[in-house]
Amino acid sequence: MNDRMTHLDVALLRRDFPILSETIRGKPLVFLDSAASAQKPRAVIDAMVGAMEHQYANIHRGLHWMSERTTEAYEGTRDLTATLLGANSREEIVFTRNSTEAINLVAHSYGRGILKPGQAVLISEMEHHSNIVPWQMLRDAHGIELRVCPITDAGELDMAAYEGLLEDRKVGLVAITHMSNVLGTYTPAARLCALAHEYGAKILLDGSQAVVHRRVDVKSLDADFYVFTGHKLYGPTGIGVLWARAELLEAMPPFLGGGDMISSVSFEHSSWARIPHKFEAGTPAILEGIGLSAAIKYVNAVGFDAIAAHEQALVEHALARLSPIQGLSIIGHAQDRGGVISFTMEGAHAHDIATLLDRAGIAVRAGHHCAEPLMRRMGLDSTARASFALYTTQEEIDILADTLIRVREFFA
Amino acid sequence: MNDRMTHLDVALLRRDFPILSETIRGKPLVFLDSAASAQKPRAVIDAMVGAMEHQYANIHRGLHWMSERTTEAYEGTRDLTATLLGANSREEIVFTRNSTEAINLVAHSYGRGILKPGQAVLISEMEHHSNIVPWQMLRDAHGIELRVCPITDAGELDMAAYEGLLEDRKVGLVAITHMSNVLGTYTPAARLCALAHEYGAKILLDGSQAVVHRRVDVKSLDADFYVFTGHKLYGPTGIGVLWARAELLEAMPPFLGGGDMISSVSFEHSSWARIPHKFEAGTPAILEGIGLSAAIKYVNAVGFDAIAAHEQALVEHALARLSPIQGLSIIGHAQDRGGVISFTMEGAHAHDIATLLDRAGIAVRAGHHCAEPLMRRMGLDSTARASFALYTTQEEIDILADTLIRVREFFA
Amino acid sequence: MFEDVRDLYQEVILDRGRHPRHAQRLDAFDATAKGDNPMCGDRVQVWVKHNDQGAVSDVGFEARGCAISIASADLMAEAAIGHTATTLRKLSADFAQLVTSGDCPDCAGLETLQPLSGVSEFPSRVKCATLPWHALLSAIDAEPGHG
Amino acid sequence: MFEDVRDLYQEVILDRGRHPRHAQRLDAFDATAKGDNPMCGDRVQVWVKHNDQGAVSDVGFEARGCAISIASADLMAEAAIGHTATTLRKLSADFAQLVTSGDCPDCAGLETLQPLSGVSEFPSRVKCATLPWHALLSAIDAEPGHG
Ligand SMILES: Cc1ncc(COP(=O)(O)O)c(C=O)c1O
Ligand SMILES: Cc1ncc(COP(=O)(O)O)c(C=O)c1O
Repeated sequence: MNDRMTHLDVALLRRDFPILSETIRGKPLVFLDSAASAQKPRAVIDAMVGAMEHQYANIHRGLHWMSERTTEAYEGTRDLTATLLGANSREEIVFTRNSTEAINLVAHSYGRGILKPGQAVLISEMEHHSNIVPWQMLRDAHGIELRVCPITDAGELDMAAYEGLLEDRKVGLVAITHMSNVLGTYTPAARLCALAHEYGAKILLDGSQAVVHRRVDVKSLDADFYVFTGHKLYGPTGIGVLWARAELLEAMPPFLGGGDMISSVSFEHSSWARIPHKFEAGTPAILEGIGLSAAIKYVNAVGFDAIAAHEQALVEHALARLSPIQGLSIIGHAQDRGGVISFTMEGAHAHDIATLLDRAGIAVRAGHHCAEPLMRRMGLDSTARASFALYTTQEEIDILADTLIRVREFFA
Repeated sequence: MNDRMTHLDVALLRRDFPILSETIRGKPLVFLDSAASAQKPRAVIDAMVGAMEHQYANIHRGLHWMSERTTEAYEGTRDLTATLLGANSREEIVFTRNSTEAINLVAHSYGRGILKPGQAVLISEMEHHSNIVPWQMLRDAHGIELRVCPITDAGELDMAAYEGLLEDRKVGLVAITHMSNVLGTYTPAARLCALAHEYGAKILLDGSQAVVHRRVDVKSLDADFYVFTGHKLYGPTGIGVLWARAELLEAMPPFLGGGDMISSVSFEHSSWARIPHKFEAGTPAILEGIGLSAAIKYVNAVGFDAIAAHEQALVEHALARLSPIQGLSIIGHAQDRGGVISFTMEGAHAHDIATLLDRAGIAVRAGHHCAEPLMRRMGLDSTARASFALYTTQEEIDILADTLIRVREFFA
Repeated sequence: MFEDVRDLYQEVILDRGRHPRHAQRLDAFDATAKGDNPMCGDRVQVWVKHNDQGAVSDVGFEARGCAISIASADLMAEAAIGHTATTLRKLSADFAQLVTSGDCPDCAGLETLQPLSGVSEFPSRVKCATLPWHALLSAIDAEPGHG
Repeated sequence: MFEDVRDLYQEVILDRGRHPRHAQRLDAFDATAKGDNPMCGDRVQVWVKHNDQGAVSDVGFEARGCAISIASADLMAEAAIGHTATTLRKLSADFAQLVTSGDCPDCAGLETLQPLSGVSEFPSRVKCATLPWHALLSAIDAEPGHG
């Protein structure tokens, strides 16, 4: 398989994911909850098992064979991640626990270390809590103003408002999602970056969802910070990524203190290691880094063009199948969207929908999806959400649609 | 196997650790670097693989089968950890990435949220950087005084000095290791806690090493905070533990913001979830939690009495075999010590020792062991360190001793 | 198709979920409290009125949530009437046992709440059923003289 | 027993590691700089003196570290003499290639440093050998007129 392929042999790919042959109460698992966390291919499982069975020790300071090899494997992930995102160098990749910690790192270190009280951070109405709460905490601790860019009823950023909010040049940092985990909306990231820079702001893109579905290139986007989380990219939990321009990382004070992030320690004074190590305190998620390597190699081998085309086809099919269902409303109608569809149903609360679908072996999320302000904006408490991955099939969407018709009848 | 057993069938246990049958350049692996990170038993590997192959989804907010089961498995780890440490309740267990993050959490949240400028934090001369640097950062950011309890030449805490440093009641928090990762010293933790409380201070014990070798009971120690790291306890990387008294956790402000740690979010204001979730932002290390469960069950099944007795015997054997080697000096002679032995050799730098041992298949650490101030205190730049686990054999120590004699000859 | 969820969604639940009888604020009340399930976004507010003997004389609620939580709030509003704080605490504990384990053999006064016993098979939905009861107890506990 | 590490620990390395000839501060010097490997704790300080033509006329160092790093510093001190900043930069790059890959086919002037080529088989030790060179270049770059 390679990047030029635009048609996926999904049946074949599904064999790479052992969990997909599970049954739920006798029914084949229809897993439509990959936006919450994706399933893991055999390659990821094998990489982690291989390390634990054959080649493992703590890294960085070890002079013995196991430690050297494990260090190579772990640091190899940094190279792969740098290439995945189109970063300038491996030093620009900082490993964190997840997207949430990556954003908190920026909020603490760039927020308290570089932004000045009186400056503003600009987020949007469709952010995940992970890209809201750290900025609220920064606001409350450090006197930063929090601005919120509104969205349209279709679920797209209001670009005129965006520019308006930047105009007084008080915004020091924009932090906006690259793809909404509720509406599926892809934001116009390159345009957001260009405008932010025009008004003197830096910009962080939350790529937790976006990086899974399309090739991301931070250089051509011209972003300043980009974050994602391993477990949504078919990798293990426990590892996330912060990419930032080297000069920003250089200027930022460290976040967590401890082993591995220092150059020297005395009780009076400690000096910091070079980037990226300055930001990686303590024993890192070594096995998870090794798993993430395998995940990145896997998606590279499948090819992002093919993944994007496949998921686009799924979204179109899903919209075509779900829209006609009586009483069902699709939430969000962005022009540019990825493999996530939220919906509500008249007379049936999202939790009740999820429970009924579960009885049919179908896994969807229901609730506020860690985006309460977005729910309020859309006048809702909750939605049901089906989300797609490279292993999702059109048949699974058909099963969802057929079952939703029954759900509707059940609650009618 | 059960707790009452005090003799380990090590040969049998070794079969549980696949990596132990590896060879390094044709020589059987002699892994004496477990204090840096322990190897993983089959049970841990299988638990993680089992989750990835059969039962995985994101947790907490999912209403479907996979999510419910995964939540149960992950939250089960909290119960097991609470029991392992003798905590009052599962709510007292907060999962972090590692010990380092756990200490940083306390330094940020308790340090900035509860301690007042002018108060002091008391650490010791034999701390790991992870239990120094976070307090320095707190000192510099928040006007906290940093006090350092000296140690004796034998590598034990100077208890008179300890009490003296508490006497003016300015110390709000003591943060001291429960077992030194360099000297092997077990500190008199119960006494440290009693004295700290007598002078009105809270106390954090860094159990990163201690928890591996003996049964720890935070209630009988009467500690306030206890931290450890999964990867040293035969578990995966990417997960660590903070235990704290519930009332302390209740009083502390959150550390990282994001999904899962909130009760409700609006742009104006967010309110926090109950403990422990208030401190767990974003998707946690789910697979690693599941792996840690298996590790805890494994050490429970082997039994801490047996583990402690076995390691005690190893330490005695190692001291008997290493001490007579000409030019070799053992660093640290505490009365009460665990399975870690540091040494230097006349005419051979620790790095050179490690490289030569590695050629013989023997893995030891060499360097400052993330304890530069301790190195300075002992008048050294570095040591070589052999550390033991439940799978370590007397024969391995004999191989180490015999090889060290050759190393000595090589550099003589 | 959904035969196996009939335990959960019994007719009375579906009916009460759709058409609750007590889903309104009380104009005159002695206590009120909110309940909140952060993990799923369910919210409920409960209003309570007492008679002179200190027994509950009326309960109203406003809720957003699923069929289970609305039906549970509605059935609770009826079940609570005539009871004192002490009895309600016991009733609430019994109810929690019913929806967790599916059964509460030595319990009295749970007849009208029985339809919710099916929740026990759906661990993640138990909180939907108990949330209104938490709010009710908070209201009662917060009220001076009824602690 | 350790036959296979003789590539790394050649006689000259062991000898220079034990008895370095240039392990002292210079009383008179034009530049000095420190080098530091945080991961392993190696440290070195290098002092440099120039002649009137801008070529290095003397080098001294103080180091704490392993045999490799001491020997490398000591051999460097000799190899540097007579060279200008430009040549030293080239020499340092060639040396880095030698100890990383084991070979530097098109390089001149590395003869006396050749004994360190065995380091290439020990990836985690490469930094021990290159640390003194980093310090030397820092010293030279920091010196006014020799940037
Ligand atoms: C005593 C002690 N404290 C803290 C740590 C830090 O553990 P981690 O790197 O897993 O955070 C270690 C291990 O390196 C240790 O030995
Ligand atoms: C858009 C978005 N941002 C941030 C996150 C947080 O990711 P994590 O929980 O892995 O930190 C998520 C996923 O939950 C997300 O969808």
